[in-house]
Amino acid sequence: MNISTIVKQGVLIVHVEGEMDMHSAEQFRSSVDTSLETSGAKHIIFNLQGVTFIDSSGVGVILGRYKKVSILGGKLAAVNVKPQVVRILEFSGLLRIMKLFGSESEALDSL
Amino acid sequence: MNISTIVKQGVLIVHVEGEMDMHSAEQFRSSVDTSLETSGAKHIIFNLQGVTFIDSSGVGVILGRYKKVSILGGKLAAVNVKPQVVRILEFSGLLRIMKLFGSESEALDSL
Amino acid sequence: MAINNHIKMNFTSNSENIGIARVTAAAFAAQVDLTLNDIEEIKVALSEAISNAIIHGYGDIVGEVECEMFLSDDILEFIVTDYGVGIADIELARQPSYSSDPERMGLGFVFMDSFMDELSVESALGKGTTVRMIKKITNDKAH
Amino acid sequence: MAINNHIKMNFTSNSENIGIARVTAAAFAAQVDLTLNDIEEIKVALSEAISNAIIHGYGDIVGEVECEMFLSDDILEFIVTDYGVGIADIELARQPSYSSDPERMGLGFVFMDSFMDELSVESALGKGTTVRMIKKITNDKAH
Ligand SMILES: Nc1ncnc2c1ncn2[C@@H]1O[C@H](COP(=O)(O)OP(=O)(O)O)[C@@H](O)[C@H]1O
Ligand SMILES: Nc1ncnc2c1ncn2[C@@H]1O[C@H](COP(=O)(O)OP(=O)(O)O)[C@@H](O)[C@H]1O
Repeated sequence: MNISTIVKQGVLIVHVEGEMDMHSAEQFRSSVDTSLETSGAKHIIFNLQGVTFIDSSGVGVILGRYKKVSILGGKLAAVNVKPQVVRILEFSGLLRIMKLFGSESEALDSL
Repeated sequence: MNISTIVKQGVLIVHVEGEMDMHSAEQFRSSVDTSLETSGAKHIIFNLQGVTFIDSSGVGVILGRYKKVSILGGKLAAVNVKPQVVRILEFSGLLRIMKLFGSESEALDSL
Repeated sequence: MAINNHIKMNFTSNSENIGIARVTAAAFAAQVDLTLNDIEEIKVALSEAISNAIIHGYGDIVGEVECEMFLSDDILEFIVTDYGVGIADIELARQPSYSSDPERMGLGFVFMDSFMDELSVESALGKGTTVRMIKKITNDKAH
Repeated sequence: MAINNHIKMNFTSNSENIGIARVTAAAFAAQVDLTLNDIEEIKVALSEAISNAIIHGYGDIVGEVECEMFLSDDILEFIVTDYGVGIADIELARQPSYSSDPERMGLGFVFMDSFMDELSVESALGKGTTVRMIKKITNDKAH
């Protein structure tokens, strides 16, 4: 898994590439949490264009980030999500707490 | 493996997609030989654009077609061959009996 | 029902191997003409079963996971076995949102159940767990 | 040298499984940072060893092929075993262009030899054959 993060308009944008499963969950968690702390960002946008697979461990680690930011009123959004990933996010109820957008700028506008 | 054949200017053109190994060798052999017989073509051009893998069984089945057509003065050519496949063809000495071209029309012109 | 193909994988309970087993299962499933969606579902279900073997079955211990794949005339069957701690109450474990680990979602069995046509779980405390999953091959071309 | 990961595959001598084993090996090799070329070479070498087990080891009989993959600190090792007819003269068999089958090219061992860093063959008539192949991990990033 490749993860890179940038901050735009005070929002943490996380680009993820690869498969989100138990194997990559820890790397995902620590990268995102570290960037959250150092940036002081409140909201997170996940750009999942490069994510080809997700299972419940991947969903779990996104939910974990939600729990973290929502305490301080932060929100999650995801962009460029592939159909097979959308399906798992939907199925697991995650779309109730994380909205999907077609582009980063749309997502930024919504936050 | 997917194989389709057409005849252009009396030359049999074979489009191959997939992996050329022992598993697909028999299908390759029988498709090409049947088309050779029904078309009466003398030369063969293999369009290997869709071939992602070849091993010695794949090389062997191409060589077998060479033996068949060369008796009647026929030649082989191959087009759109991926680098990893070129390497195996070269390594196995097959490029001495089968020239590579960038397009079907170039290959046709050479025959 | 004749078995037309069979692969057994054994590997150490290393999370690297979850992705490798998924790739193998996808290639195994591609022998028959399934939809991409079916193959995705198989990958998710297998990923859940193997992740459970590694996380819950073995935890911090390194153990051996077994993953068998069978192709019969009209089904694909996947069997994942670990020789770890076992499950005390299978019915409870299979309940949606139940997890013994507060950090996890309890969705593994839900995914296996929803994405495969049959799911059965056998387990014995201290001996290990076996999960069997069947995907029916309904696509006409597969026959 | 510590073994960092290990996968064993057992499968019936069905030619479908050659491609499945290749995909598994490529995923196994992708754990370390090899070049695409290295991964291609591993795929070809493994394909040759497994094809030989199926064609020469078993021929028309259905048997079991075993394919083990080991990752240590600086090598990838692949071991392919069949319990078929065995090889009478290993030195002769390994000679370029030698094949007991007039339809084949006798390039299998040449490819294994050229594409891997080490190759060793053990065989006993009527008992079977084991081929071990090692690829060194030379890429700096792998360490
Ligand atoms: N292979 C296993 N060995 C031991 N316990 C298991 C195994 N698989 C599942 N379990 C138990 O069943 C529970 C529910 O599993 P699951 O639905 O996959 O959710 P999760 O993995 O998120 O906990 C687990 O929390 C665990 O207690
Ligand atoms: N697993 C095996 N079991 C029995 N014989 C084998 C095995 N592998 C190789 N051989 C023998 O070694 C010969 C050379 O093998 P190889 O170089 O791969 O060429 P080819 O497969 O084209 O014959 C084969 O023709 C066969 O006689």
